[in-house]
Amino acid sequence: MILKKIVFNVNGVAAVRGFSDYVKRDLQLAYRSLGDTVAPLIFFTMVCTLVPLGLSPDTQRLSEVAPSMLWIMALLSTLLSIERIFIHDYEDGSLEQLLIAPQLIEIPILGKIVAHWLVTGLPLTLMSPLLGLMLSLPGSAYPALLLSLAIGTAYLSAVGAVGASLTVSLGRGGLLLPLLVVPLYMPIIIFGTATVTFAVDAMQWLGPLAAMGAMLCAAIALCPLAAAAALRFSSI
Amino acid sequence: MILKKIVFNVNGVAAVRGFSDYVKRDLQLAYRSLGDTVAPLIFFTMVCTLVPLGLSPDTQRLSEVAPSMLWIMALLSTLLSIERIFIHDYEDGSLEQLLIAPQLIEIPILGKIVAHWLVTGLPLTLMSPLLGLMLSLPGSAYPALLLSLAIGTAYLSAVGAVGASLTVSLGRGGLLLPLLVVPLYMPIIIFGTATVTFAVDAMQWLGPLAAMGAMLCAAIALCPLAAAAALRFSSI
Amino acid sequence: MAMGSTKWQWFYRLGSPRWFYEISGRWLPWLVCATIILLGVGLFWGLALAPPDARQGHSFRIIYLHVPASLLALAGYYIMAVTGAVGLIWRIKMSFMLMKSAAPIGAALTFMALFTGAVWGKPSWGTYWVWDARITSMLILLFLYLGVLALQRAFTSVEAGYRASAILALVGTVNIPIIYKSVDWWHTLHQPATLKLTSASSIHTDMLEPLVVMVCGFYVFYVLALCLFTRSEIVQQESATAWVKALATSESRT
Amino acid sequence: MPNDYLISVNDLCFERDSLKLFGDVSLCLSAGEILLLEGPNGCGKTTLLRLLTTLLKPTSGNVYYCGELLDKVRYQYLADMLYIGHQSAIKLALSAEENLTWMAASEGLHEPQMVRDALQRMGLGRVYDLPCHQLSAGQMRRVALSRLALSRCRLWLLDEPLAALDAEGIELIKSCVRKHLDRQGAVILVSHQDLAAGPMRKYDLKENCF
Amino acid sequence: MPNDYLISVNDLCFERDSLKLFGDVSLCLSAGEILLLEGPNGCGKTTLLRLLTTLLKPTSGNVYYCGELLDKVRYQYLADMLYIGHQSAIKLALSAEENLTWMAASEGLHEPQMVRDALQRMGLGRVYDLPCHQLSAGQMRRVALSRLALSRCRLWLLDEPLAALDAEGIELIKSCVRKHLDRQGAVILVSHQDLAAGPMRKYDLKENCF
Ligand code: HEM
Ligand SMILES: Nc1ncnc2c1ncn2[C@@H]1O[C@H](COP(=O)(O)OP(=O)(O)OP(=O)(O)O)[C@@H](O)[C@H]1O
Ligand SMILES: Nc1ncnc2c1ncn2[C@@H]1O[C@H](COP(=O)(O)OP(=O)(O)OP(=O)(O)O)[C@@H](O)[C@H]1O
Ligand SMILES: [Mg+2]
Ligand SMILES: [Mg+2]
Repeated sequence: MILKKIVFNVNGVAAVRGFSDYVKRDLQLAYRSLGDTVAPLIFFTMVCTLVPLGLSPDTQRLSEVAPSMLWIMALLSTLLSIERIFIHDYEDGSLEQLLIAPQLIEIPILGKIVAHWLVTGLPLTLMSPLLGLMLSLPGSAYPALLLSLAIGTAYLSAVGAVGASLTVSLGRGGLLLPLLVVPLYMPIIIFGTATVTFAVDAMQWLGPLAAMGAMLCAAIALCPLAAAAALRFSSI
Repeated sequence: MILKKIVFNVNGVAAVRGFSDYVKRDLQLAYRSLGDTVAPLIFFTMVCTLVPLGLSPDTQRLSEVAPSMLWIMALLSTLLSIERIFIHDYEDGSLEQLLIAPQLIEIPILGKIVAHWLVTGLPLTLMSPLLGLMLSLPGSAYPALLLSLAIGTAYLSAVGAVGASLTVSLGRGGLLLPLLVVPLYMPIIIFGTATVTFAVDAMQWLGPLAAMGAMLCAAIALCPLAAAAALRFSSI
Repeated sequence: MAMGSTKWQWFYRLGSPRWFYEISGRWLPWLVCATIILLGVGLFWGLALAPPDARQGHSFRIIYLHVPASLLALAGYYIMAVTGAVGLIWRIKMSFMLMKSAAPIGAALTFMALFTGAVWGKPSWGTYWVWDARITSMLILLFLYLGVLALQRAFTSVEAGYRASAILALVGTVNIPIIYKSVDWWHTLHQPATLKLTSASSIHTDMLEPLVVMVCGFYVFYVLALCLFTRSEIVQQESATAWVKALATSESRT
Repeated sequence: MPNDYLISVNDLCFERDSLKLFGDVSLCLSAGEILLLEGPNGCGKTTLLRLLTTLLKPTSGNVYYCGELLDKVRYQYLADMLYIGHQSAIKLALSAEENLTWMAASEGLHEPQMVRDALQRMGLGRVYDLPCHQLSAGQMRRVALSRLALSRCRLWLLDEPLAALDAEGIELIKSCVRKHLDRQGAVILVSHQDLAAGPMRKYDLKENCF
Repeated sequence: MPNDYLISVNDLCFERDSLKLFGDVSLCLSAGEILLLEGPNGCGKTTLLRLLTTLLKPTSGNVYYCGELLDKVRYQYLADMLYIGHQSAIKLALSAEENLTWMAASEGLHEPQMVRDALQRMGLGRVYDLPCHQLSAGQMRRVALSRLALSRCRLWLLDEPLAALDAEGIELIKSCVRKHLDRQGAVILVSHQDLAAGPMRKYDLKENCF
C-alpha cells in the first residue's frame, strides 16, 4: 500500500501535477510582482547601455566586445534573481511545507527552475537582439546569440538553483551565492561567448552550441537532485 | 523647552551620537555576517576574471577595456548590496523605531550610508589595483583609479540609498532598484571611466575627478534628505 | 485643514479633483478640435506640401514627428517633476494625479522620439543606433520615465505610489542637467561631432513652418492626453465619493 | 508498541551541535484525542513538534505511526499529517483565496467552492480577495488556520495556533478541532493558552529539558 | 482639552486609500493607568496604535499629549514614548545583550550592568549571549520586551506583547507594567489576553470600525 503510494507519486499523475502546479504558482507570483519580474530584463538593458558609456561609443570597438558583454550581463541578471528562487519560500515557511509534502521534491524543484527560466532567461533571450543592435553586433550573429542565450540561461537557472538551495538557510546571506555559482558558470560562459564570437567571425558555431546543449541536459538531470539534497538538510 | 530639545538634537551631541552609533551598529552587523560583507568583493573579483575569459586574453585589448570594466563592476557590486542598506531594518521593525526616534532621521541615514561605503566601496577601492593588474591596466593609471573609485563608490552608496529607501516598503521588490538608480548612476560612470582613461592616456585627469568630487558633495547633502522623505511615507 | 483659509482658497480649489474634472470636461471639446486641426494641417503640410530635402529626399519628413516628440518628451519630464513637487510640498492629491498621468505620456513620447530617430538613422547614417550624446541622454530619459512608471505601479497603496514616484521624479530632475553635461562632454571627448546632418538653424523655412505647426499641435495634444489620463485617474481614485457615484449613475441613465 | 495509538514516541532525545536539548521524551496519542505540549519558553516544544514533522531528525529514540516505525511509513505519514507552524506559508502577494486554493491543492482538494466556504467559515468573507500583506495579524493567522476547515489529514500538528486570534477566532478553531476529533482525528498542540475542545492529554516538557 | 490627561484622542478618523477604517475614536488616559484596546481581528487596533506613534497620520481628528496638540510637541512626545509592535526590531545576528544595549542607547541609557540585569530579570540569563536567531519564539519576545525593564519613557504603546509568552513571562511583564504605573507611567495595550496589572480602562474599537 505504501509502496503503491510512492510509485504513484514518482511517475504518476501526482508528479506531473506537482511539476506544473509549481510552474503555475511561481508564474502567478511573478505576475503579481511584475515589477520584480521585468526588473532583471531592465537591468540587462541598462547595464548593456552602460558598456558603451564606459567603453567608447565607437561601433567597431563595441561590436568586438558585444558577445562577451551580452553574455556576462545575462549571467549577472540571472545572479541577481536566482536567490529569489527559494528564499521567499524559505522565509514564509512554504519550503518547510514542500519538504513535508508526501512526494519527491525533485519534481517541484524542477518546476521552480523552469518557472525561473520562463520569467528571466526566456524574456532576456527574446530581448537580446535589441541589445545586440545597440552594441552593433553584426547581423549574422543573431541566430547564434538567440540559441546560445536560450540554452545558456536555462543552464544558469538550473545550476543557480543548486547554489540558491545551499545558501537559502543563511537567510539573506544571498551575497554568498555569486561566490558559489560563478565558478560553475564559467564553462557555459566560455562556450556561450565562443558560439557568438564564432558566428560573428562567420565560423561554424554549432560545435560549441552542441556542447552547451549537452551541459544543459546534464544540468537538468542532476541539479534538481542536488538542490533537493541541499534543501533537505537546510531545515536542520 | 521643546525648542531646546529640538535644537539639542539638531546640532548637539545627540546628532553626532546618532550618526556614529549607526555607523558602528551597521559595521557590527556587517562584521557578524562577514560572508555577506566580503561577498560583493569576491563578486567583483570573479566577474573581473570572467571578462578576459569572455573577451580575449590579449593584453592590449584588455588594457583598453580595463577602466570601464572596473567601473562597471564596481557599480554592479554596489547595486547588489545597496538593497540591504534598509531592507533588514524594515523587515525587523528597526526602521519603524528609527522613524519614531526623537531626532532628525537624516543623520542616522547618513551614518548608514557611510557604513555601507565602509563595508563595500572602500574595500573594493583598496582591492582595485589588484584587479587592475589582472586586466593589465598601465601603471600610471593607479592613482586615478583609486581616487575615482573612492569618490565614485561613495556617490553610488549615497544615491543608491535614495533608491533603496523608495523601494524598501515593497519588501523584497529590490529588483526594481536597478531601474531606479542606474540612470542616476550614469554620469558618475562616465566621469569615472573618463578619469581612468585619461590617466591611461597620460592626460590631465584632475578635471573629471573634480567634477566627481562636486557631485559627491551634492549627493551627500541631498541624498539623506530625499531618503528620509521616502522612508517617512514608507510606513503608510 | 490649513488650506481651508481664504488666502489659500484658490489653491485649494485647484487641488480639488472634482473641480478639475468639471473644468477639463469643458475644455475637452476645444482641445480635441485644436489637436485635430493643428496635427492635420501640420502633417498634410509637412508630408505632402513641403519640398523634399536636397540630400535626404523624403526620409527627412520623419522630422515632423521626431522633433516635436523629442521636445515634448523633455518638457514632459519637467511637468511631471513640478507637479510631483507641488504634490509633495502642499500634499495636493490632484497634483499627484497629474504627475501620475504625465509619466506614461512622457514615456510614450520618449519612445516615439527614439523610435523615429532610429528609423531615420537607417537612411541617413546607415545604422539604427549610434552612441551619440543626445541619443544617449534620450535613452537615459526613457529609463527615468520607466523608473517612475514602475515605481508607481509597484505600490499597492496609491498614496505611497504617488509620493515615491514624486520623489524619484524630483531626484531625476536634479540629475538631468548632470546627465546632459556629462553625456555632452563624453561625446566631444571620444568622437568629433559629425553625426547630425542638417542642423536646425540651416533648415529651410518651407520645412520649418510645418514643423512649428506640428510642435504646437503636439503641445496641444499633450495637454489633451494629460487631461484624459488625469480624468480617468480621478474617476478611479475618487470612485468612492458621492460626486463620482452621481456621475456614474447619470451617465448610465443617459 | 501497541498498535492502537495513532502516534507514539519512545525515549526521544534531541541534541543540536552535541548540546542536549531534551531527552527521554515518551508520549502517545490515540485517534480522537488532543495532546497539549506544555513547557516554559525555550524548553523545546517547537523543536519536538518539528521532530514529529520529520523536518528534524532525532538524535536517538523512535517515533511510531500506527504502530510502524515512522521512517518506514514516511510517505503515508506525511500524507496523513498537517503541520501549521509559526511561519504560515502564506504568500503575501496572493489573496487569501489564492493561498488557500494552493494549500488545498497540495492536499489533493480541488474544489473552489470548498475553499470559499472555508474562508467564509473562518470569518474572512470580507477580505478573501485582498492581497495578504494587507491583512492584520489576526486575519493572517486565520488564513493559515483555514486549512483546518478543509483538511482531511488524520494528524494535526499545531504550533501556537491561537496567537493573535480574538475570542471569536479561538472559538472557530475550537469547533474545527472538535469536528476533527469526532472524525477520529488527533491533534498535537503547542500552546500557552488552553484549548478545551475534547479529550485532552497533557505533556509537560519541562522535566525533560536540560 | 483638560490638561490632566496624559494623552487624549479626539474624534480620530483614519482612512486608507479613501477606504474608511474607523471613525470618531475618542479616548483619554491619565498617568498611572492602563488602556486596553479591544476589538475583533482586523478592526484596526494596530492601526490606531500606529497612529498614536505618529508612524501613520490620521485622516482627521486630533491627538493631544499633556493637553498640547501632538504635532506641536512631537519631539517631546517621541522622547517620552516607547512602542513595541509586532515586529520586534531585534537583529537576528546579534545577541540579546547586544540588541538590548543598542535599544537602551537609543533611549540614552549607557550602562552595561543595567542591560545585563534587565535580561536576567526577564529570564534570559542563560541565553543572553546567543545570536538571536537561535532563540525560541518566546525567548525572542522576551528580548524585545526586556526594554520594558529598562525604559524610562512615560507612555508605553504595546501591541500584543503577550503572544508566545508562557505564564511566567506574562507575570514578568505584569510586574514591569505595575512598576511603570507606580512611577506615574501609562500604558496603551492591544491584546487579546487580559493583563490585570493596575487601574484599567477599556476601549472597544468594534463600534467605531466600518
Ligand atoms: C534614436 C535616435 C535619435 C534620438 C534619440 C534623437 C533625439 C533628438 C532630440 C532629443 C532632439 C531634440 C532635442 C533638442 O531640441 O535639444 C532631436 C532633434 C533633432 N534630431 Fe534627433 N534623435 C535621433 C536621431 C536622429 C536622426 C537619425 C536625425 C537625422 C539625421 C535626427 C535629426 C534631428 C534634427 C534635425 C533635430 C532638430 C534640430 C535640433 O533641435 O537640433 N535625429 N533629436
Ligand atoms: N498595509 C495595509 N494596506 C491596506 N489595508 C491594511 C493594511 N494593513 C492593515 N490593513 C487593513 O486594515 C484593517 C485593520 O488592520 P489592523 O492591523 O489595524 O487590525 P487589528 O485590529 O490590529 O487586528 P488584529 O487583532 O488581527 O491584529 C484590516 O482589515 C486590514 O485588512
Ligand atoms: N536554530 C537554532 N539553533 C540553535 N539553537 C536553537 C535554534 N532554534 C532554537 N534553539 C534553541 O532551542 C531551544 C528550544 O527552542 P524551541 O523553539 O523548541 O522552544 P519552545 O519550547 O518552542 O519555546 P517557545 O515557548 O518560546 O516557543 C531554545 O533554548 C533555543 O535557544
Ligand atoms: Mg515555540
Ligand atoms: Mg494587530
